[in-house]
Amino acid sequence: MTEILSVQGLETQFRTREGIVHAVNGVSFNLDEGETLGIVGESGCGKSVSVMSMLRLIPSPPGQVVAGKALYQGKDLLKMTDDEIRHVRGAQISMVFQDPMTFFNPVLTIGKQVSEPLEIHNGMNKKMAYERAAKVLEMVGIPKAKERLEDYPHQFSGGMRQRVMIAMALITNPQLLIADEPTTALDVTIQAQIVELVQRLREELGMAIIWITHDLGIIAGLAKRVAVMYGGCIVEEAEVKELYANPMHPYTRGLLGSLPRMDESDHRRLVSIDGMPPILMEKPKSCPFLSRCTYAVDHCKTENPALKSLSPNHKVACWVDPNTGREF
Amino acid sequence: MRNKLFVLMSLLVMASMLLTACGQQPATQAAPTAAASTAASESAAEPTKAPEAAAPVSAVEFKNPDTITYITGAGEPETLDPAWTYETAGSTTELNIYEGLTFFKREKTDEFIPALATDWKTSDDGLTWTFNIRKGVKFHEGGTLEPHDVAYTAQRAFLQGRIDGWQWIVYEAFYGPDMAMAGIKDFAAAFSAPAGAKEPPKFETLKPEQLVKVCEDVKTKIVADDDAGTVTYHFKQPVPWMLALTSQQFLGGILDKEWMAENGDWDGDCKTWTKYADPSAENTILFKKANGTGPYKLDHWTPGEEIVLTANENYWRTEPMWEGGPSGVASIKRVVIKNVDEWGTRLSMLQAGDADEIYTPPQYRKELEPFAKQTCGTDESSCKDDKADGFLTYFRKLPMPAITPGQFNWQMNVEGGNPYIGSGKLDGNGIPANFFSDIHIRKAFSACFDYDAMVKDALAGEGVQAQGPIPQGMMGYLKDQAPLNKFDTATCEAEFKKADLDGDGKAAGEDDDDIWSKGFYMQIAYNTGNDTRRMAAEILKAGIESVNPKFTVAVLAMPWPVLLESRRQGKLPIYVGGWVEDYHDPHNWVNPFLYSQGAYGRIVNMTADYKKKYDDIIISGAKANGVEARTPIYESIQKMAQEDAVDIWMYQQMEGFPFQSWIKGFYFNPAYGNPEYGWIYSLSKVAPK
Amino acid sequence: MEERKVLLKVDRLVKYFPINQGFIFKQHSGDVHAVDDVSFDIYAGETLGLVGESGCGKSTTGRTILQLYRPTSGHVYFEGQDLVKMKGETLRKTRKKMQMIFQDPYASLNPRMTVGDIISEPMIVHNTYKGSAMKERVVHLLELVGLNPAFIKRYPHEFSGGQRQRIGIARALALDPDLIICDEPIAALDVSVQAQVVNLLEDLQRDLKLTYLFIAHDLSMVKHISNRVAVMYLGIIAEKATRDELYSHPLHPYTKALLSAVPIPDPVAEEKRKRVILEGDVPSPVNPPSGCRFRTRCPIAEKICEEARPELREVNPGHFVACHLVK
Amino acid sequence: MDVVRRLLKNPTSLLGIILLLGFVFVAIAAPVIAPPAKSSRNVYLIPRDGFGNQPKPPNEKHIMGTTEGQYDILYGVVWGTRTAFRVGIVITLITTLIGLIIGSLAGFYGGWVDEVLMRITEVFLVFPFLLAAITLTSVLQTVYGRGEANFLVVLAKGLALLTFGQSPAKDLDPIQIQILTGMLAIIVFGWMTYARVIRGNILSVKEYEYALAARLIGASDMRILFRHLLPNAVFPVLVLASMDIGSYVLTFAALSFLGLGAQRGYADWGQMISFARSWIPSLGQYWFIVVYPGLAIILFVLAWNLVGDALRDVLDPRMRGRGND
Amino acid sequence: MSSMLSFIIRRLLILPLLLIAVTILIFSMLSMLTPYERVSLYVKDIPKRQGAMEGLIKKYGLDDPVPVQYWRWMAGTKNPDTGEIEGGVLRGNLGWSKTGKGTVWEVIGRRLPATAELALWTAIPMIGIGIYLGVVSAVNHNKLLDQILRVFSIVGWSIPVFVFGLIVLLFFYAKLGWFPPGRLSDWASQVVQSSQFIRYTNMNSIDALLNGRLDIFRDAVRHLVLPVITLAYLDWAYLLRVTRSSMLDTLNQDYMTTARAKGLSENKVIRRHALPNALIPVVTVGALMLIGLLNGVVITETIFNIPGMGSFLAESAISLDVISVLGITMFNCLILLVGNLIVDILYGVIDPRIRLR
Repeated sequence: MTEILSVQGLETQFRTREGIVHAVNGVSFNLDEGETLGIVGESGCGKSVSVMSMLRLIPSPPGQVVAGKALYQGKDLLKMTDDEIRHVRGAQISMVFQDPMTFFNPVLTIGKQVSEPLEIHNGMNKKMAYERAAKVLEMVGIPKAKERLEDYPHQFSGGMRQRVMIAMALITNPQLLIADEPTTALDVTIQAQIVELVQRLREELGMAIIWITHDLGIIAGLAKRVAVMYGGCIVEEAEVKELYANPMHPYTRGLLGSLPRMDESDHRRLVSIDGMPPILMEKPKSCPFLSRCTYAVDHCKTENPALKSLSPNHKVACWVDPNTGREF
Repeated sequence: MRNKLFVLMSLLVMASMLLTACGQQPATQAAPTAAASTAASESAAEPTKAPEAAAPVSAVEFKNPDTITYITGAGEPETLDPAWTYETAGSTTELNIYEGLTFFKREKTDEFIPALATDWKTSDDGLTWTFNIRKGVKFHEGGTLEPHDVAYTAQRAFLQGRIDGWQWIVYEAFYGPDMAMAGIKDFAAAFSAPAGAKEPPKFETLKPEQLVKVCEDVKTKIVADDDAGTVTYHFKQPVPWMLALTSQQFLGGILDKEWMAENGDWDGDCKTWTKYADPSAENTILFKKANGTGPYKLDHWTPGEEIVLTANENYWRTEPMWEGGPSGVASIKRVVIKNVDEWGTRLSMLQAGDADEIYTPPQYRKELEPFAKQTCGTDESSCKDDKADGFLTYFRKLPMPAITPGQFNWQMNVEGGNPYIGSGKLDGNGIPANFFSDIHIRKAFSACFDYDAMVKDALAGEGVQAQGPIPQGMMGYLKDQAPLNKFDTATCEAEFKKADLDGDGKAAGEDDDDIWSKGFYMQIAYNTGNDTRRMAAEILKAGIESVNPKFTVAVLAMPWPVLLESRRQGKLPIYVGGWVEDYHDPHNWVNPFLYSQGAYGRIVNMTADYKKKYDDIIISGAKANGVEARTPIYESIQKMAQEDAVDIWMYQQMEGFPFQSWIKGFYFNPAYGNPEYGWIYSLSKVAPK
Repeated sequence: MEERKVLLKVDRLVKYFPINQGFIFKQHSGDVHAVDDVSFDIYAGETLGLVGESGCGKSTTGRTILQLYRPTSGHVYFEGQDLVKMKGETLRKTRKKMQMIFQDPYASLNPRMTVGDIISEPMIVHNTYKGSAMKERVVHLLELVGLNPAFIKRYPHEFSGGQRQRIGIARALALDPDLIICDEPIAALDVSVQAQVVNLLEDLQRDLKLTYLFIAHDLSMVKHISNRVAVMYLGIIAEKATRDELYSHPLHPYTKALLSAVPIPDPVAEEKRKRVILEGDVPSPVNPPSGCRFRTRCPIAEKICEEARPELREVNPGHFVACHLVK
Repeated sequence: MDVVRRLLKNPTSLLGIILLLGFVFVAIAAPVIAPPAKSSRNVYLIPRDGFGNQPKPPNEKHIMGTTEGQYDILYGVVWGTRTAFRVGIVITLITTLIGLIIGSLAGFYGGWVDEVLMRITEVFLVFPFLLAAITLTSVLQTVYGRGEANFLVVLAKGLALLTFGQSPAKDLDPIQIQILTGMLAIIVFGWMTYARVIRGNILSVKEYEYALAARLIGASDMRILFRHLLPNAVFPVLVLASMDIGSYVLTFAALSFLGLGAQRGYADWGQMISFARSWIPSLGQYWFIVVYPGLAIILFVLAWNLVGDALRDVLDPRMRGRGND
Repeated sequence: MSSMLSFIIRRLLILPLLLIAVTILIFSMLSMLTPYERVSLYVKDIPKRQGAMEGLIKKYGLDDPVPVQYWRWMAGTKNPDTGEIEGGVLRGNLGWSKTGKGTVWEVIGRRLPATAELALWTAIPMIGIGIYLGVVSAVNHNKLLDQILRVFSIVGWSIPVFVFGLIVLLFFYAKLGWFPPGRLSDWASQVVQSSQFIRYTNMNSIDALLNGRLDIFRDAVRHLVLPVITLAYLDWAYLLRVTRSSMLDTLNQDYMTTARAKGLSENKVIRRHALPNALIPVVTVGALMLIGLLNGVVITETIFNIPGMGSFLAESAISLDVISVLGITMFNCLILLVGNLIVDILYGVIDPRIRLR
């Protein structure tokens, strides 16, 4: 499998009135063709900002990518001209967003919005683009797609809108689909519909997917690899089964432990992670999880651990082996 | 592209505005009569010259050679019906459209030339006047002038008699002072009252036959004889000012009876006159229409915008009115009269050459001095060269027969409270109701008014101190005598000390309970926007407060309705109000100011003894026949009014008219109402060399 | 089954929200059928989970029980007294025993009041504690919910979501209620914080003998915390049973689909699961489908489902289902 | 205070605050900067130097010159600052209060109360504001000019108490009445926006769960309204109102310009500018009659607008830098 | 669409009720005046004879109870001679305007074109410049250009109309002599009044174009420049602010990210995605401002001596001309209400969220 995306040492900051917020602090990951990577983390951990930074969609000001590379098929997205990156966005890398209502332009028809990438990237005329849009909409399961091209976003239900959003992302046959919490706003039954749809489309179209979510449940059934983010860093990255079976970072452990499982039969007390996620007003010098960590040692206070490989398919950023309680 | 479109559009608009800014309109644009074709307009619109930035004053452009444009500022007519009109804007306009039997001889107000009458005679007792009517005069709409038109005009005006109209003048003339009612309905009621009745019946209760009788009686007073070509008037008392009445709308303004009837006005039938009695301004057919015999026809009147007159091409006059006077068709073909309330705008229009004359209240007259090419008196013969680069012929210090006194209210109304007199008591926080019954108070006030300051500052020098009710140059004016009351704070103080308001027989100067030691508080109100009234009040206030710190006079701006109503109720302690004559005779001065039923006399509300004294002498003056008999009567009235300090005889106003220097032929006749456009017939417009 | 005390009895509760349209004077043109004939009991000391998707009426049910919305019909008996018939002062007094924890920890606290004010307000209103006793109790409550009493003078915006939710809980506890209606209390919280709050709720229930009506859409969490669970769909209760019964033997096709849709955080388990994917969306509550509300999405619907509305029947002891096709 | 700190950091609002402080200083120090004559009975009547019509350019005796009627411009500008503050702040206070009452009643009780109050608001709202104010001012001036005692006098006395601190026991000063009528007219036709905004805010705040929580703990209607709803609904209105202080001064000045506001010779900027109407063509020569009071009014309004504008930005969460993630 | 229709019908039905409420409000306002105060409108000078005021009060029925007067105004009066009913608002007759010297309808017919023309010409630069600069300002949010424009608009907003108008008049007319006050030069008004010139709309600039008279057009526009600048300057400052904040709002919306993620150029993002959304509230505000111009013209028309509705209303209000104030206010309200209705409908047309609800 060839690698299509390689993000190295990405750092992003936001200038706010209170000071500079270090939202992303040296995030690195890569992605092979057709692979699905899950990025998991709580709100504010920098998961969305990372991918948005990569595509240079961070509003600037106040946001700014201060370091790192994002090699897409060997070319650094961060160094491309505006024109070049525009031809990557939407054409080769597409995005699906969380809230299907607010991420659609309310005054433009679905047809226009869905077909727009074709007009821009493939130079298609309106008629052809609309035909293709109808086809793609049908593919994502919009009934009577052709008739609905002239409808406006608010005339669709939430689940349908998210399907339309996916259609809009896929209409140019991108190599990489970035899904930023695409099911968070949806009900469970609809969420299941969408997950199934994406799984189907992945098989049909073979694109790589980065799926950003806070829901460890969804990602378990979807991703091949999972990266866990905390405090602007990736704290653990592993093959999906490995991660769930053998979480090595105290945060990952806590997270999994805090989730009640429906397939459990006995009632257990949930593991709770005390405290709350940090707001990084400066670049972390210690481990960002320090204050909430039950395994912390002195080393954790002085140095932010880097991501290191425990095995070929398992990396963790921690000084302590939680199984033994001692430093690696 | 939407935003670009907006920008493009707005730029386009801006550009077109700038372009038009550079294009001066052609100086000699075709008149409407010149069948302006659309094709010609292109070339006509070419700019004749680029505009000069900050043009020097002398470069005022000569525009519209056939048109004279007046910018007035005192409001527009209420109607153009001469029978209704009782204000200068209307009557002045009508003077150019309609004619009477006689007309003022040039600048004279007491000498008359024939107009629609060829000659006239009066009986020895002065009660009967007979006029020979001119033949061959055509109305604007084509009718021919006949004696019955003249009689009809007077009868119609008499019977129209709207409330608060000028008709009281003719009621007085034909039926005596007791019948000088506010309107025809009151007149008819009084006329039909059975002898000895205390209260006249209500007009509504009058029977048709009684009403017919009123009309028929009026018809006996004004009699036309078409065959003889005469009209005869029968008066109850001598009317020495008869010719002034026939020269203005009062008994002038001759209408075409047939045309009027055709157009739906009264046809002269005594059975129907009440239908036309006391109409609203808009309910007479002459409201915005006109059909006279004068040198100008009404082209149109757009209320709020302009009145436009055009020359009457069939004007009857072929002989010069007087030596060197105008004749034939009017020299200026078109007259535009616009009302602009803003002085600044008016001045701008004058400077731009868009106006040929503008209304200039006294306080702004100095403003125009830098532009005066010539400064003149009452006519062009008195002109002197002024600024070489000026552009105005500036007629100044024209004595208007307009006197403004500060009228005391001798016996104030305190019913229901009177906010103007404070506590209404002699306690330092108010004045008693009979404050001004005390002659010393009146004299003190008269001495505390700085007449010179008033004339100099408020009127910008355009006035003189008034001597009494009778203005300069009028019969009764005491020639070579200075006004009795002068500004003198010492006199003022002395008079205040002489007063005895608590009636204990002790003069205030020696009395601890009286005005001098107690002080007083009062308010002088003026209607908002009336600058001269305000100024007079302020000057009076300054003078009075200067003699004693315990004296307080507050000057108040009041809405007109409040002022009017307070005045009607007799609550105002002092009312500053001017009088402009209806006709040029001293009776028209002493009557309003001093007669107990006069327009102002009612409010002065003198004590009974004074009332009787003045009423008697005023009636004797009106009844007397001939200048010799009347002069001494009026002179003594003038003297008494000063001695009694009935009012503060403040000032007599003067006029000033700035004409563009290309306007020629102006002379000043105060009887024209607004003399600057009262007789446009005599003016001409001459292009500067 | 042992005889337990019924603390709250909800009897055929109906809540319609009128839609008004019209020319000059607005006319009633339809209703949102938010809650349509809902009945259940809550026993003292237990937790009843009320679960369903958004718009199914579960929050409205909670609010209608507390008479925040007056029900269109039906009864709510709290300790045997009908709240629906109560008014004014009596209602105020009775409601003291029932409190609520809200979903949005940002909207449920008045931003212009300090923590101390917020927590003490119920006591002021009901005059239960005064002066220093009140102050002590506020401190006690803060400690109880795991907040530093030093925060008493701070404003809500100075706290994180989890902490704010604790403040909300402290306020609810201030009047010593017997019943707490938890209206999606953890939906807005981060995963790691959710566990904190759930643990706290469990601890409090144990220590204070509280009864919960736990409203949520998160089936895993409902399962975790509840003794019994009711599943709502479009204003009705589709199924009601004890927790274990419901999760291990769901009978209603909707419950089945719902349970199968919930992802499990275990890739191995996920691989093996078979999902029932429902078609389409939840219909509008303005014109709910005739007969069985679920029939439009039901994979096994038959003609009878269109014609008759299924009653909630007890198919197994303590297991109620509203479906014609469940035998 | 975070808000104040941010206002001080922003250069435009800093400028606004400095300007405002300057005006406050001038208003307080008015008796020192432009001492009134000892004998003057009303310090707001501008002293005059003669009665002449022609304005006189700045000179030693009159630093800013004299205007038509020889009123001292400096004195008018200085004491006019007090008038501006009084007029602006009092009108804003009262209109906001009326809006607050009507808006919160309508929003809180809903139903027919809301329906009735909002229809009334609508009726007032369809009047073109300035036209309505002109009409009412001329009516009121007439009514007050009469000097009769009626409920309007009570109203005006209340307003006089607020505006001039005049004891209600004293009779109304006819000179003040003209100010009060203008203010009354603006108030009568100025409250509707606040009522609507407050109502909207109350309606939205009502939906917040803390309002429900308050009902749940058994709080009374009044307690909910005053403790929970109003404090949260009123704040945006106050920001709105702070910006309106300036525009009320403008409206009042417009009335004065049309001859309906302050009486001639009263220390009021609008009234002073209205003198300029007569001198337009020679304004180049008499620039000082419009420049000084004109500048005063522009800067005054500008100051409020700058502060209000910045305040809105500071308080509007939308304008804050978007956070991370 | 049916809800839209019912909305419109509802508004149309409410309209007369509102109008009646408005007139009652004005009438009660004016009923604070005594008949003697009201009659002052008919007495420009001191009445010369006793009883004149009382006579006039009786003649015009000013001493009737207020409801009677109101009803007379609404329903008209019976002419005792002809037996016909004259006037009456309910019969479409707004009464006789003493100030305007014509029926109120005549006055409106006479005065409205000038105001409408002014409004028309004001709208173009106002909307164009205001919106354009607002967009520019928002796109450059917090940059220097934005700050400059912001200060400029705040300053603009702080300048009283009459000061601005006076200065403009001073500079462009008194000093430079470029643009005169009034509506037309005399020569042009002669042409306009002549029979060769067909007055389609009574708006001189438009009639001139329709008649193919460019010279007249030029003259009309010359007279419009100054009042238009005065009116527009104040409004564009406001519109700029509205556009800016609406645009900022839109630029902060999530769908802007969607558009960018699709690969749209920044230019297209703004034009295609931001503008149509941002302009929706602007259109409303702009339209309401146009209607509100009637308010703004009061002072502008007074300063520039334009015989329009504004100057007329100021005149009649100050002189307490009850009928004129009532009639014109009613007409204004009518325009305002219909205008609001149109704006609401417009809103529905341009915003699919409302149209297709």
